[in-house]
Amino acid sequence: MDLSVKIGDLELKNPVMTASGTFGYGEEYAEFFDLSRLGAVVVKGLSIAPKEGNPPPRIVETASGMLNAIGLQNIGIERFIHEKMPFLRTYDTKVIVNFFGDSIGEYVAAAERLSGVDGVHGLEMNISCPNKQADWCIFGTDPRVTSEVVGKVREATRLPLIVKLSPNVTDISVIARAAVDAGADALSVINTLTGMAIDIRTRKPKLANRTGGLSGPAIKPVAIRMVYEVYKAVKVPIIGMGGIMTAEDALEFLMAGATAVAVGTANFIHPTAAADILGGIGAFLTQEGINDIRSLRGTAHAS
Amino acid sequence: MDLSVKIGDLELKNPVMTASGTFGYGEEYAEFFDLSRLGAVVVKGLSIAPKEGNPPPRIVETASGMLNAIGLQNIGIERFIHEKMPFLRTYDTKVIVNFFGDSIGEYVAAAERLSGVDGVHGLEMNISCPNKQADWCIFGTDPRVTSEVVGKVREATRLPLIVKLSPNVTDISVIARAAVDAGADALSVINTLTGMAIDIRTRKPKLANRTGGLSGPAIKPVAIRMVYEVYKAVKVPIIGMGGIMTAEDALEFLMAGATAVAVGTANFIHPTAAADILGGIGAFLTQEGINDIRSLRGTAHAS
Amino acid sequence: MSRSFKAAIKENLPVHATHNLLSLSVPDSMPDPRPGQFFMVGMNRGTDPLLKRAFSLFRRTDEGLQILYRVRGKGTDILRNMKEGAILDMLGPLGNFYPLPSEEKTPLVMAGGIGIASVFSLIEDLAGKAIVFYGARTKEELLMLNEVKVYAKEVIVSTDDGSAGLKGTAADALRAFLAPQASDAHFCIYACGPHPLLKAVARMSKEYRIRAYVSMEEHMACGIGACLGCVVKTHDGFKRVCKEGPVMSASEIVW
Amino acid sequence: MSRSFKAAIKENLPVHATHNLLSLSVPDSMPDPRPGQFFMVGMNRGTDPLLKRAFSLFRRTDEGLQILYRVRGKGTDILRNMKEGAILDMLGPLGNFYPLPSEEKTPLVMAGGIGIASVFSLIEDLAGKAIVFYGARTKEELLMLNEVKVYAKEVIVSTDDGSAGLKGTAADALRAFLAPQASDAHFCIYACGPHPLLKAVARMSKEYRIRAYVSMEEHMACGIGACLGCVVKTHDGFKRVCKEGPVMSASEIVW
Ligand SMILES: Cc1cc2nc3c(=O)[nH]c(=O)nc-3n(C[C@H](O)[C@H](O)[C@H](O)COP(=O)(O)OP(=O)(O)OC[C@H]3O[C@@H](n4cnc5c(N)ncnc54)[C@H](O)[C@@H]3O)c2cc1C
Ligand SMILES: Cc1cc2nc3c(=O)[nH]c(=O)nc-3n(C[C@H](O)[C@H](O)[C@H](O)COP(=O)(O)OP(=O)(O)OC[C@H]3O[C@@H](n4cnc5c(N)ncnc54)[C@H](O)[C@@H]3O)c2cc1C
Ligand SMILES: Cc1cc2nc3c(=O)[nH]c(=O)nc-3n(C[C@H](O)[C@H](O)[C@H](O)COP(=O)(O)O)c2cc1C
Ligand SMILES: Cc1cc2nc3c(=O)[nH]c(=O)nc-3n(C[C@H](O)[C@H](O)[C@H](O)COP(=O)(O)O)c2cc1C
Ligand code: FES
Ligand code: FES
Repeated sequence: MDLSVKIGDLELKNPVMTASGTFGYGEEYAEFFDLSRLGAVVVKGLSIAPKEGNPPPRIVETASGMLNAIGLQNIGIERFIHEKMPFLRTYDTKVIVNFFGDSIGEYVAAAERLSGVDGVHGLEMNISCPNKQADWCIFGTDPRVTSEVVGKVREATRLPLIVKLSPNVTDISVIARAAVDAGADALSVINTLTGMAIDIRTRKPKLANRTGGLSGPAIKPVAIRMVYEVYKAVKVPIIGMGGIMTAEDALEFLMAGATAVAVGTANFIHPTAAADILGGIGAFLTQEGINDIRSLRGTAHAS
Repeated sequence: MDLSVKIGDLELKNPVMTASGTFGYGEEYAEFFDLSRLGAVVVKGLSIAPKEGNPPPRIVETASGMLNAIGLQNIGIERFIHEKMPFLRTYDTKVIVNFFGDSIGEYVAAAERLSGVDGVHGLEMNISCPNKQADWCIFGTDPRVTSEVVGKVREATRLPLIVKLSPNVTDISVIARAAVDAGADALSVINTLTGMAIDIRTRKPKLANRTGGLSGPAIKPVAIRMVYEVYKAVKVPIIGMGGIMTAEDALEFLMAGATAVAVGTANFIHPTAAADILGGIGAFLTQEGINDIRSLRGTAHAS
Repeated sequence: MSRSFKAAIKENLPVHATHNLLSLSVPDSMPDPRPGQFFMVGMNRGTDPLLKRAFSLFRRTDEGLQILYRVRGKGTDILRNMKEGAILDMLGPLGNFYPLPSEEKTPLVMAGGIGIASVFSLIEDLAGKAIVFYGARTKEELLMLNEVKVYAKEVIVSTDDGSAGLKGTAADALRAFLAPQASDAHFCIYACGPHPLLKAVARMSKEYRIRAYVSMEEHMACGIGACLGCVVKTHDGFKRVCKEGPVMSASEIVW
Repeated sequence: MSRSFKAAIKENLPVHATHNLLSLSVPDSMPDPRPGQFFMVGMNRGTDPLLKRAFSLFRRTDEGLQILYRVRGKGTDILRNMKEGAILDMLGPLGNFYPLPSEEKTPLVMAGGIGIASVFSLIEDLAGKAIVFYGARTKEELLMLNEVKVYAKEVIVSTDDGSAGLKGTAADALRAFLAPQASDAHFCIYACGPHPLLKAVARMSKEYRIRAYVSMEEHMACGIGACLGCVVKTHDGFKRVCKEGPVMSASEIVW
């Protein structure tokens, strides 16, 4: 059975990866299963300078989902390279580094610094962040800004470049096209939906940051729809994510058009989720007599 | 205790209404509680010409939510006035008629026909529908189109005009402002999020229509966030909805900035949901020693 | 009288690897259910699963009613794990019911698999008059067969694998029964089962000019006619399974 | 050794209107838990509630462990309704633990309300050495008091309403105890309870120069250090309650 897939020039042994920010730098999960089983590990989003993140509370549970406002806390690219990469290099899996910036300059600097680091196989660019230069607009909600920042990063790296799209937009296919035209090798769909919860006793937002990102099974229908739309709009591989808890969920994403999938919030609930999902996908293929996982891709578009 | 609220010139005895499409024409629920208890009944969306709607399956359950693709099936405004209004007039509640069109002309015709009908107290305009004239764009996702259609409808009616916003947009406050500037007396926030689900056995979308509208508790965090944003953007009353199951949920919406709330999917699960939520709001006010429900409005905005 | 009520589980008895017989006690205020009607049953804490599930009246009992269900997904799996004393949030009885045949007609009742749940109480009410065509995949899945035999005039059993009765579907059995008969209107058919079975019944109904009532299934949200979710296409437009159905005339459906 | 395991409910005993003592049997592969550590417990079918809930080790038993919990919201309400034999999906033991005091120190252990759950096994391990300050809202909420007395050197009880012991909080009781003492370093404090109580402990710790360990609480998603959700502010930046905690030095927290 052939489970391998390609994300641009990057060969993954199977289509199951982890979603950035839900798998730490891999270490925390190593005791629960062999990370070498994964198609790829995508690490927590990094920036050139370390970031402290938001004050607590940072997490609120919602119906079949959760809001997070971690505030992109991270140890910075330098420390990551020195403290975390040696560990990750010991596994036979691909390492994809998620990164972001507050400005185009920071994005470019991050991409440059990460390129050529031994064991970094690909970059995932998070464009759901506020652009401090341009009056706090979000990079990934305006096709022109998307195009500009992706274009500049494209010039700065030869690593496979995945652009991770925000779902908080009117038409995700427009942003998808802008990213691909600017040089993205693949797209990650979707990041979290912006949401909020209020504590009716204190009458204040439950998160210190007021709003947060909604993830988990609650958002799966939106994520599937967006993967389906992006698949129609562009030709590059899609990494589908948003609420994947089971192999069945992952298969839905593949049929909607994803080449690979990323497991996010599910890692928190079952630390072996990614491995279990991989196992379930294999079982499904066996059961349905399918030899090549790629033959499932986009099948929901037929007829 | 004063539970009354005003939606434009419309006085409601309390802030609990029903969400369009989830309460039929009121009849189906009359055996479960006295409809006169409600602040308002909002009926299933109507158009000038009756509509057959989409083929089945029209409903799919998702995690803490459901997708529907009813396809705006309705009996048409004429039959509604003759067959359903006499029943609704027997209740001491406000009747708000939700309507839509395929073109600006149809919106205007619907608003004109409904104006002056005995017992119709207000209109709710659903702008989350495709605009057949303009290449199937959705009326409510483009501020210029929103402005145009709301402006034309405003000229056609003197009834309180509520514009119901689509959440499938990058910045809902832009659409909100466009609607208010064009003459909306109030805004309903939010309609359903567009979503999709795939049957992995048949490898086809589960809904015959492929995509559908996501409602229920899953979307509440997005709805609260949008009410919060719209409250900052405009001065008109907001009717908050999206995943309200309990009085606590309704109170969150009021604190986020809503003047009234609409109970939607919850009606399907507990036919007495709207009445129960009203009771729970009263109990909360008593418990917290609040005399006037209006004093809760927007309290989550205080630093 | 209230169709919104709470029921207590008296017994939740496995009758097969994947099927349970659920005995409920219900408040007196619940209206009497009739054969063919159904209930919406909520079995969740939390909001997932969100919607209530539809189950037919299987049988009325002294203290309430019974439901025969097959474990299929999330909701029925939770239900299977519920114990005596647990409380279910219910709506019903809902929908229409099987119209009883006139005196001169012989009722032919067809059940495919779990379809028996819907027609069992009809067979009871027909008190020895019904000729029952009962099909299932295997002998083991012919649930409650002995009870059916008590109330039926005759039971013609079929299984897909031939492990009991005729090899084939209940529709095959019905056809084998009808073929040698004079094709006039002595009969009247009632059927519940998988879609292809009902479609086959509809074809025979037309061919032999026998009136057939079929119990339809569609995904439901409300169960009371409000959401317009559960429609099936008829020659007279979309009709709601929960309101104009679940029992419909085979001839009105666009198959 | 695996910190991801399934536990079976042996007993789920109400010890108060809103508190239960849960006895679990766990697989041998679970590492031995230490006082102050906690477990993430999943109690749901379906995806709501979604996240596991954090509960401290209350006591180790022959077949496994016990958790003492207060019914607070959705998750604990579901837990309360679970019966013997039910299976829980668990992670643990997680986090760090209370460092044992050196020989010459007298451990002062403070528990506010359900905070007793976290320090009980510490009191056990301190085998007759701990002076325990145990506060609750009312006499009835002084759960497991008799058991505490068995293992403590002395128990100083307080209640908000004065229905047992001193009227006031456990912090008040601790202050009353410390005030007449020489303010040197003979003591060492361990505390678990509501935030204001811990804050008061931190103040006394500084004032009397007594080292204090507090067990912190924050909303958690993963429990294993991956999500960065459970941080508290320390003088050395944000620290994760599930990884660098839950036990932290009172002096490092920015209160
Ligand atoms: C009028 C009517 C009467 C029924 N009577 C019985 C009965 O007596 N015994 C019995 O075992 N089953 C009966 N069914 C089918 C039963 O409703 C489904 O098997 C059940 O809803 C499956 O729920 P689940 O959570 O286990 O499955 P899931 O697949 O997890 O359910 C997901 C969603 O799909 C819906 N769904 C899944 N299958 C069906 C189906 N076949 N029909 C309608 N909705 C479905 C569920 O209600 C839910 O909303 C009846 C259905 C209808 C419409
Ligand atoms: C390290 C640690 C140890 C704990 N030990 C115990 C214990 O031994 N006994 C006990 O009764 N309680 C303990 N708690 C608190 C317990 O986790 C919460 O009471 C429980 O999560 C409430 O869940 P719920 O679904 O009933 O409440 P809900 O309010 O419905 O929960 C909603 C969400 O908020 C979170 N949440 C709510 N209250 C708290 C809280 N106080 N701390 C952290 N998250 C919270 C829940 O985990 C969930 O994600 C501990 C908490 C932590 C962090
Ligand atoms: C706690 C948390 C932290 C996250 N951090 C990041 C991040 O640093 N960078 C990023 O691109 N996405 C981040 N995400 C988004 C996820 O990678 C993923 O896109 C999203 O959660 C949807 O998938 P899920 O529903 O399976 O979790 C984060 C999500 C969560 C829940
Ligand atoms: C079955 C169904 C039908 C609906 N029909 C309409 C409609 O005709 N017009 C409209 O404006 N909104 C319609 N809606 C949207 C609801 O009024 C409401 O905005 C949405 O469901 C969010 O609220 P909820 O999560 O409480 O259901 C419909 C929703 C559902 C679930
Ligand atoms: S289930 Fe809602 S109309 Fe039938
Ligand atoms: S709960 Fe995830 S880091 Fe602590």
